[in-house]
Amino acid sequence: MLLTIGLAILVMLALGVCFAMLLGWANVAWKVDVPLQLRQLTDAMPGANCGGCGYIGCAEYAEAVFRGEAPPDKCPVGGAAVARHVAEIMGIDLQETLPYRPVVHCGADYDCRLKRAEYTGERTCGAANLVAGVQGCTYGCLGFGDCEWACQFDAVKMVNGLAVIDYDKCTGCGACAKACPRHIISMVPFKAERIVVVACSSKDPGKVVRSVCTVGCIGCGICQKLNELFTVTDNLASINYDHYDAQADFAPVLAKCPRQTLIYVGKPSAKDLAAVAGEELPERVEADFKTTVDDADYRG
Amino acid sequence: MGVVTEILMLGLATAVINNLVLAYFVGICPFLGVSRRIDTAFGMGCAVVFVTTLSGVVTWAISHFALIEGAPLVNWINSLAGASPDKPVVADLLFLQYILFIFVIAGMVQLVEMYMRKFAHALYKALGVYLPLITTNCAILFVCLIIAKRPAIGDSFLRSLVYSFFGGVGFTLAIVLMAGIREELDAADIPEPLKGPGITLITAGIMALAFMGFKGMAG
Amino acid sequence: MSDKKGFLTYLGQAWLVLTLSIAFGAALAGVEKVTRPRIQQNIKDFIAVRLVEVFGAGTTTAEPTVVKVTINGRERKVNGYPALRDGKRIGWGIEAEGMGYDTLTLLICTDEDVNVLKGYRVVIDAETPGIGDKIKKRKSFVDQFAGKDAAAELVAVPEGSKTTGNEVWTITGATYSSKKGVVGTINEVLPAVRPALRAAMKEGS
Amino acid sequence: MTEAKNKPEAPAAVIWPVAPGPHIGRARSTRAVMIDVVIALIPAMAVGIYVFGWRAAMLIGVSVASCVFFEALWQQLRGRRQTIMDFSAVVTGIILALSIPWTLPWYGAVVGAGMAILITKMCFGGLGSNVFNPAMGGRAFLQACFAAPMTTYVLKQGGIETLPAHAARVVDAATGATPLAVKATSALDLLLGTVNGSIGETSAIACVLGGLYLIVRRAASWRIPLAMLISAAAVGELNCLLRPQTALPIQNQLLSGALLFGAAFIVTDPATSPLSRRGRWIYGAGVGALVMLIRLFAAVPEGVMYAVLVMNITVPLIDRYTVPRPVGGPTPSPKPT
Amino acid sequence: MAETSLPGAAARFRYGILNDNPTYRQVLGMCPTLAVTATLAGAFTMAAATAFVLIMASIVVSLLRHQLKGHLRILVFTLTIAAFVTFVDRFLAAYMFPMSRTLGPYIPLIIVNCIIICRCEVCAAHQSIPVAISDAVGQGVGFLLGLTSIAVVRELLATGGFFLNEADPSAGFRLIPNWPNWTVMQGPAGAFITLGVLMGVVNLISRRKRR
Amino acid sequence: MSSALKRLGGSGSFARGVHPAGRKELAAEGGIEVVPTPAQVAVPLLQHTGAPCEPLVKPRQQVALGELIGKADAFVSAPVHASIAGTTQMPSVTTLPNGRHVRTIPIKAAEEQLSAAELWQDTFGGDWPTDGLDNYPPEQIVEAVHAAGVVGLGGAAFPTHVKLTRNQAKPIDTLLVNGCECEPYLTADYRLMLQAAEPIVAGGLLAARAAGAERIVIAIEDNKPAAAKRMAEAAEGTDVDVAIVKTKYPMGGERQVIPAVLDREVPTGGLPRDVGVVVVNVGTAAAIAAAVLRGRPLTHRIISVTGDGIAQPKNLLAPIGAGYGDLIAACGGLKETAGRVIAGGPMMGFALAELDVPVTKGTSGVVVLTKEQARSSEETACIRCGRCVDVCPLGLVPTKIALACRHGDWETARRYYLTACIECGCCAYICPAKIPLVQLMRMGKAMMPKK
Ligand SMILES: Cc1cc2nc3c(=O)[nH]c(=O)nc-3n(C[C@H](O)[C@H](O)[C@H](O)COP(=O)(O)O)c2cc1C
Ligand SMILES: Cc1cc2nc3c(=O)[nH]c(=O)nc-3n(C[C@H](O)[C@H](O)[C@H](O)COP(=O)(O)O)c2cc1C
Ligand SMILES: Cc1cc2nc3c(=O)[nH]c(=O)nc-3n(C[C@H](O)[C@H](O)[C@H](O)COP(=O)(O)O)c2cc1C
Ligand SMILES: Cc1cc2nc3c(=O)[nH]c(=O)nc-3n(C[C@H](O)[C@H](O)[C@H](O)CO)c2cc1C
Ligand code: SF4
Ligand code: SF4
Ligand code: SF4
Ligand code: SF4
Ligand code: FES
Repeated sequence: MLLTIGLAILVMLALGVCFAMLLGWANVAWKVDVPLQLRQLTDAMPGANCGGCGYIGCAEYAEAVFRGEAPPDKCPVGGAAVARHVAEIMGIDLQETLPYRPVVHCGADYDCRLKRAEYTGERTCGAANLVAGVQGCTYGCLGFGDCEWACQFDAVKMVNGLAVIDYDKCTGCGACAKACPRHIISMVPFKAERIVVVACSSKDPGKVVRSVCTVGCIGCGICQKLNELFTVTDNLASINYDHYDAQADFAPVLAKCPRQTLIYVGKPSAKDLAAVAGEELPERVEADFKTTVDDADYRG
Repeated sequence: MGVVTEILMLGLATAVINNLVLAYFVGICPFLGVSRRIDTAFGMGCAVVFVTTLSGVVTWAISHFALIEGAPLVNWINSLAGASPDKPVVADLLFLQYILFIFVIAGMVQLVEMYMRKFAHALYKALGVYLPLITTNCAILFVCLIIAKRPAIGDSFLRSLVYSFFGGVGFTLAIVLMAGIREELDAADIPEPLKGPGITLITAGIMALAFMGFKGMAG
Repeated sequence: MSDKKGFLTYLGQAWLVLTLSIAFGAALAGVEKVTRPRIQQNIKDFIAVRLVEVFGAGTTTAEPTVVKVTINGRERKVNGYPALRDGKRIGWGIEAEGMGYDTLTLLICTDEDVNVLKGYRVVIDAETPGIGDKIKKRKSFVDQFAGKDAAAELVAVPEGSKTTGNEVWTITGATYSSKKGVVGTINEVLPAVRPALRAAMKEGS
Repeated sequence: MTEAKNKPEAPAAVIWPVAPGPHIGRARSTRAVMIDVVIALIPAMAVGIYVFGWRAAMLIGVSVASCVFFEALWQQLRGRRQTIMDFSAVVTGIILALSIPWTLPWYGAVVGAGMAILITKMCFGGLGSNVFNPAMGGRAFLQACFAAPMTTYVLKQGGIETLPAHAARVVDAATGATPLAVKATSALDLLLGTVNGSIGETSAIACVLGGLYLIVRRAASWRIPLAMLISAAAVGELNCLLRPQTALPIQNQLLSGALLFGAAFIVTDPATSPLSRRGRWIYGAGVGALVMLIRLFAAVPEGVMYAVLVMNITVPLIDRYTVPRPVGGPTPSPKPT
Repeated sequence: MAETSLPGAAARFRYGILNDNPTYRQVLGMCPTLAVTATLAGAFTMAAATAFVLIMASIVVSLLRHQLKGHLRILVFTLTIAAFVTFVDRFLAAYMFPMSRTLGPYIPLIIVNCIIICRCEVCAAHQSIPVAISDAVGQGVGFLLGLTSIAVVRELLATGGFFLNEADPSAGFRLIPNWPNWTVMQGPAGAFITLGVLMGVVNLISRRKRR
Repeated sequence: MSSALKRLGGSGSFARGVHPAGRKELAAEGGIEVVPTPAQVAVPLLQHTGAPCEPLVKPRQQVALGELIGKADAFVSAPVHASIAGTTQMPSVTTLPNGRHVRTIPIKAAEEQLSAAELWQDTFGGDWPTDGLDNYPPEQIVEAVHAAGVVGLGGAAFPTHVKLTRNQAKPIDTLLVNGCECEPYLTADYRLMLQAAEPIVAGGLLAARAAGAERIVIAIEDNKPAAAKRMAEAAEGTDVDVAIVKTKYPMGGERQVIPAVLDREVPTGGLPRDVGVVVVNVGTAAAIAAAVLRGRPLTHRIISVTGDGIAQPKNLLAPIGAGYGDLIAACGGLKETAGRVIAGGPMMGFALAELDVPVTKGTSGVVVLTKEQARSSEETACIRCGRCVDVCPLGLVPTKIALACRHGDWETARRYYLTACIECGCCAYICPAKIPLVQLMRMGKAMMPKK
């Protein structure tokens, strides 16, 4: 009995000692310090791996931040909280930025969009965008919902052929903006519960717009006259969000617009509002409205 | 039968006919978990081949030196205790088998990982990430136990070596094929509830059916 | 802690592992001592049950005689369980591994000096239910082995043809199990084991 | 000024329906292709029913019915467009029935159909997405389920006689008795189908006819069967050279068993075979070789089904590594895989 | 995220059974799951054995959780687990011999059953003994449920009843008279397919619930 | 196999491809007619591949036929000219059939216009010298072609002067005049070759001179023997070869016709120039001649208006910017069986949503199909039959690429060489599952992240 126990202990001990030695030694000799910071950073990420940060996944982004190549506030999902957390891990002070949120620069649902043809092709915006005459307006929403498909937080819903964004679900990752082949979704800085947007992207002359849409901007310039925030360039009104003032009263402009092109959208979450309390605004991202891919060469 | 042919036959039998995953259900967790993309699956496979071979050999050595009946260590003790060979005081130490084996495997996996991280960073990037998973991949322990328990294999070092190596190869084969299929299925309209492990298991099932065709081929 | 304080530090860090090793080693040794006899008894009983089936009631068995034999080139250990009736050995139960449709283990029963087959039992198998497992279930197949000459080769003939002398018929649809598995294994093991067992007995007595 | 909404300007001109090019196309649809297969299968069915009698017909009926039913059911439950009209389920049903022995009880056909359609086809996303050949998936399941009835063939004419026994009269049963083993079976018998086996595989002529029809109608690629037959013959001959004692006359190797049936209808299943031409040669050759290897060395009576399933596993990899070189060479920076 | 605090005992217990059921949610410990579920008896035994090891290991690890060293952590876990597994193995061999024969080499594989290490890592190594225990029990029960569900389907289809035994017809009870045994269900293929389908069903149901 | 092919080493065919019914008999026989000047034309400012033009005219300004009304400074671009005499209107926009949204300059027709006879006379009529063309300096030719706003009339509508400009790095040895017209139904090039062979030859010689090619080959499919004969006569005494190639779609594609005739493979992502070849369409050749020898800008082109849905199929000489409606009217209007109006050929053309869209320099035809003829669009899943693989003239695996594009799996799309696709339509033509393969490819090309 004792002998067996003794032997057992002996063997175990022998092996234990060997490995203890080996591992202990290896642990020192072959030390590669996975920096604590990096580990913390990786933990800090939401782990949605949505790519909204422009990196392949959360881990990639974490490394980029660690290498100081990326700013701490790129993660739209995590938003301000994560940004702050990341910043303090990195021991840098973070200049808070606004929550960018997508707005759809088109306000025409199926009833407002005229000259819609029966279309029997691949039913995605990307495909339909390459076929002439699916609908009269070549700028506006096509209504096949590529953006809806792209949004992994299902924050985009197609309402009677028009993309509508649910700002409670939206995390601002920008996937929808990337997905839209007509580039009518742009990410703008939300500094208020609701902001005014120009719900049209058509640069066509008013006459043409009228012939294809009942709500599109005809570039009449009334808004320009009434409010200096608005500028009309090639037949399309746009808002300068740099000087956008949430408190200002837009009622007159909205009332005067002959086409109800100017609408309020949005309602960012409380977290975002906290994050943006009293910040001065960075440049707004300019959306460039393309009508179609310009490198598709004409054949036949 | 020439040694070479014998080895080949055993290898074939181990890797294909008695495939670890499809015939013995071991190493299923990584088989389900790490089979999304071909390259990662292959990386995992390589790591497994490496570790099975290593631990197969080491555990064989340990058994034959210390554990089995009539192993040098046991004999030595008995002789110390002045026991007669046919009435040994300590028959064998097989009751330490599991604990020692897993001890060795875990320890070695960790060593290998540290070593790679330090000296073979490229390799580490490729395989290293899988190593921690491997400690809890029962394929490894299974191979070691088979070697220890089936005299037909465990009695000869060579056969043990071949078995452990091709066991790993079999795992790699299965997981890479599965990865190929899963990449194909990315585009398929699979019912939501079945996506992921569900369809993978079903695929594995049909694979197992297919591999029944090799029954009785070897030995 | 990049500075090397020598190996003792490592042992220091590993104190937990070491104490655990000791504790578990001891504990397991204890467990072993308690369970070992029972386990071996279990195995013996398991064999005994099958021996009873072959040699009739009242048969018991004891520690197996282990013989080292070389079968087609490979060294193997084979357990020969004695079949005892009131203390006296009346035959052998030879535990042999073989390959049928899948690997299987047989208990080949012979008389005390391995001249006459008494029959066989399947100890471990993975043969297909409905096909291969006929080698366990088909009484007519199993029984025909009793009384065959263990010194000579068994000759397999297809099912249905009548058998003479040392011929046994094999189950159609299950050739692999019946012919390769049972007949094959017996033919392969007995010739090697017989002399070994006899030798073992000689020096035993 | 909301009246803009109320009275939208009428469209200027009539709007024509728009669709992407090309605007003309070949008339043949998926259904047409599948119906071609059914037509090609008629001779095999006829011979099968002639040899094995009404039970064969019953099995075919049951199998087809259950296949169609299961597919319809699934699409219904999933709330998807009904797809039974593309006839692929019918093809599956027929091929499944033709690949089982006529003695199998009717519920066998139902179980097989369930496995084939529900598990092997629909779970993977239905027509075209299935990795494994549904009929063979179903058959493999049956074979593993009801091994005994699936592997003992009972000869119809000349009363009841188990095939192995039939074999035993001719050769020593060691070789795993299937009509393969029967040196004496005359090539003529094999051609006409007056030999034993699964319902559909008995008559070589029927299979060849069906196969040629498929190829001529371009319903099936000629490359796969061609490759399969060549490699099977090659392996068989090689075996004759190396192990003469197990040698079989080449016509028996090729004409007997399910080899021709498989070559004509099973390996040609487009959904489960590679796309590229090189891939198809590889696939066919692989199946052919495996069939012979399994016949010669494994413990199972017939290799075609297993060979097909095993090669199905490899199809994605084959496809991946036989991407054809585009005319004009690879694009400047193709992503290395 | 990192800052979320660890759930307490009750939560752990519930999670183990439902939200992260080892079989259907974490998809861990698949090997024994597939290997021993050919029969209910096997499933029960395996589940019990695993649960036992899981609980004991959790306790020990939780006890030592403050002493754990980075590079030796895994070693400690495996040591502990292996010791208890050996114990179970011997116990079965000694007192439930037939069962230990059928479960064969899969008992030792409990050592590497991913669940156990996973639980040690996730829970025991960070939380107090009571929590660790309740977690272990929860996981154990969850595992039991997983195994049983599979075994029920497989054994029923394979034999048409439960606990049947050709040797003596009296044993067990037959649900479906003269059922054509689906022998495939006893083998790997049957196991994989059954589990795959069940997994689909479970997901379906749980999704319905969430709606 | 014609003697020319033997000399040039081409096999006269290319691998794979399809054989759609030609249906060229519909409009092949009648001679080319001149469209009566429409009341108004809308000249698009972007008709070509490249930079759009800026308008040079103000609204309500008198313009004469051929007067320059828009130009761009970019090199890869082509000026546009007034295609009728009249007064310009307020600039507007239109959506061309290929989905491109462009600005147009509408021109209301003046009373007096050139008569049909005169127009024909100074576009294609008269005699065209074939010798003495060598003393035109290349630069002058290119300049003239540029000024005339000549672009590829074969489809790509690529500014021709760019093609003709010499490039030391990539010397040209062969000029291929593309008279294949492989698209079903279309017969514009065919009629042109019959009725205006001389300007084609002259244009060919000039183009060759400009590009520095010492060899000139006119490639014609073997279903147009008459055209081949006519061209051969016209080329008499010049060193212009006529090569007869197999009738097979898309023989006209430059990546098909060059291997077929010269046995050279245009590298993927490259240009014919990379293998020392310039390909110009026959119409382009004629336009070059007109531009250089007569200083005539490209204001009109020949357009096949054909198909079973049209009353009287014809080939028309139409002013650029005329509406499709005008052309159809000139052919007796649509039958009520008409189901689909296509700008271009049925294989590569684009369905029209409405008819008041202007034709451009690239428009080679208007095909009106009946509802039955139009390819059905009820789609089943891909059965992986591999027919698309068997017909793709570039040896791609269309189904893989298309489905990858559908799922936004760009890595796979790249691995299967999405960018090599020429959108010829063979795969979708043959596909039994009726999958819109080509559209998916185009979508993929548009949506695939550039990198
Ligand atoms: C699923 C399946 C299971 C099988 N199981 C066995 C088996 O357990 N034992 C066996 O000898 N043959 C088995 N076979 C092999 C076939 O029964 C084979 O036809 C037979 O062994 C050949 O012997 P024969 O010459 O008597 O026909 C199996 C075949 C299949 C397809
Ligand atoms: C039974 C049969 C066998 C054929 N064998 C070949 C062959 O071996 N080689 C070949 O190039 N074409 C063969 N063909 C012709 C092909 O079907 C096809 O017409 C030819 O290969 C050109 O088509 P492809 O572009 O698909 O290769 C065969 C046709 C039939 C009906
Ligand atoms: C699929 C396809 C088919 C084509 N068919 C023709 C044709 O029939 N005739 C033609 O002149 N150009 C055709 N082209 C355009 C030619 O590739 C080439 O661009 C043109 O001949 C160059 O001459 P151009 O620039 O004068 O048009 C085709 C292009 C493609 C991609
Ligand atoms: C030439 C050809 C052969 C086919 N062979 C089979 C077959 O062997 N088994 C089967 O289930 N379906 C077969 N089908 C039908 C169909 O392709 C099959 O169900 C698909 O796998 C469904 O995705 C075949 C179809 C064609 C066109
Ligand atoms: S945005 Fe945030 S969550 Fe999304 S990938 Fe980047 S880091 Fe991860
Ligand atoms: S917003 Fe853009 S992507 Fe979304 S539906 Fe409209 S067109 Fe499509
Ligand atoms: S709506 Fe757009 S920005 Fe918001 S989450 Fe969805 S994809 Fe991202
Ligand atoms: S032709 Fe159509 S059905 Fe056939 S493989 Fe190509 S895409 Fe699929
Ligand atoms: S239990 Fe997880 S790998 Fe075996």
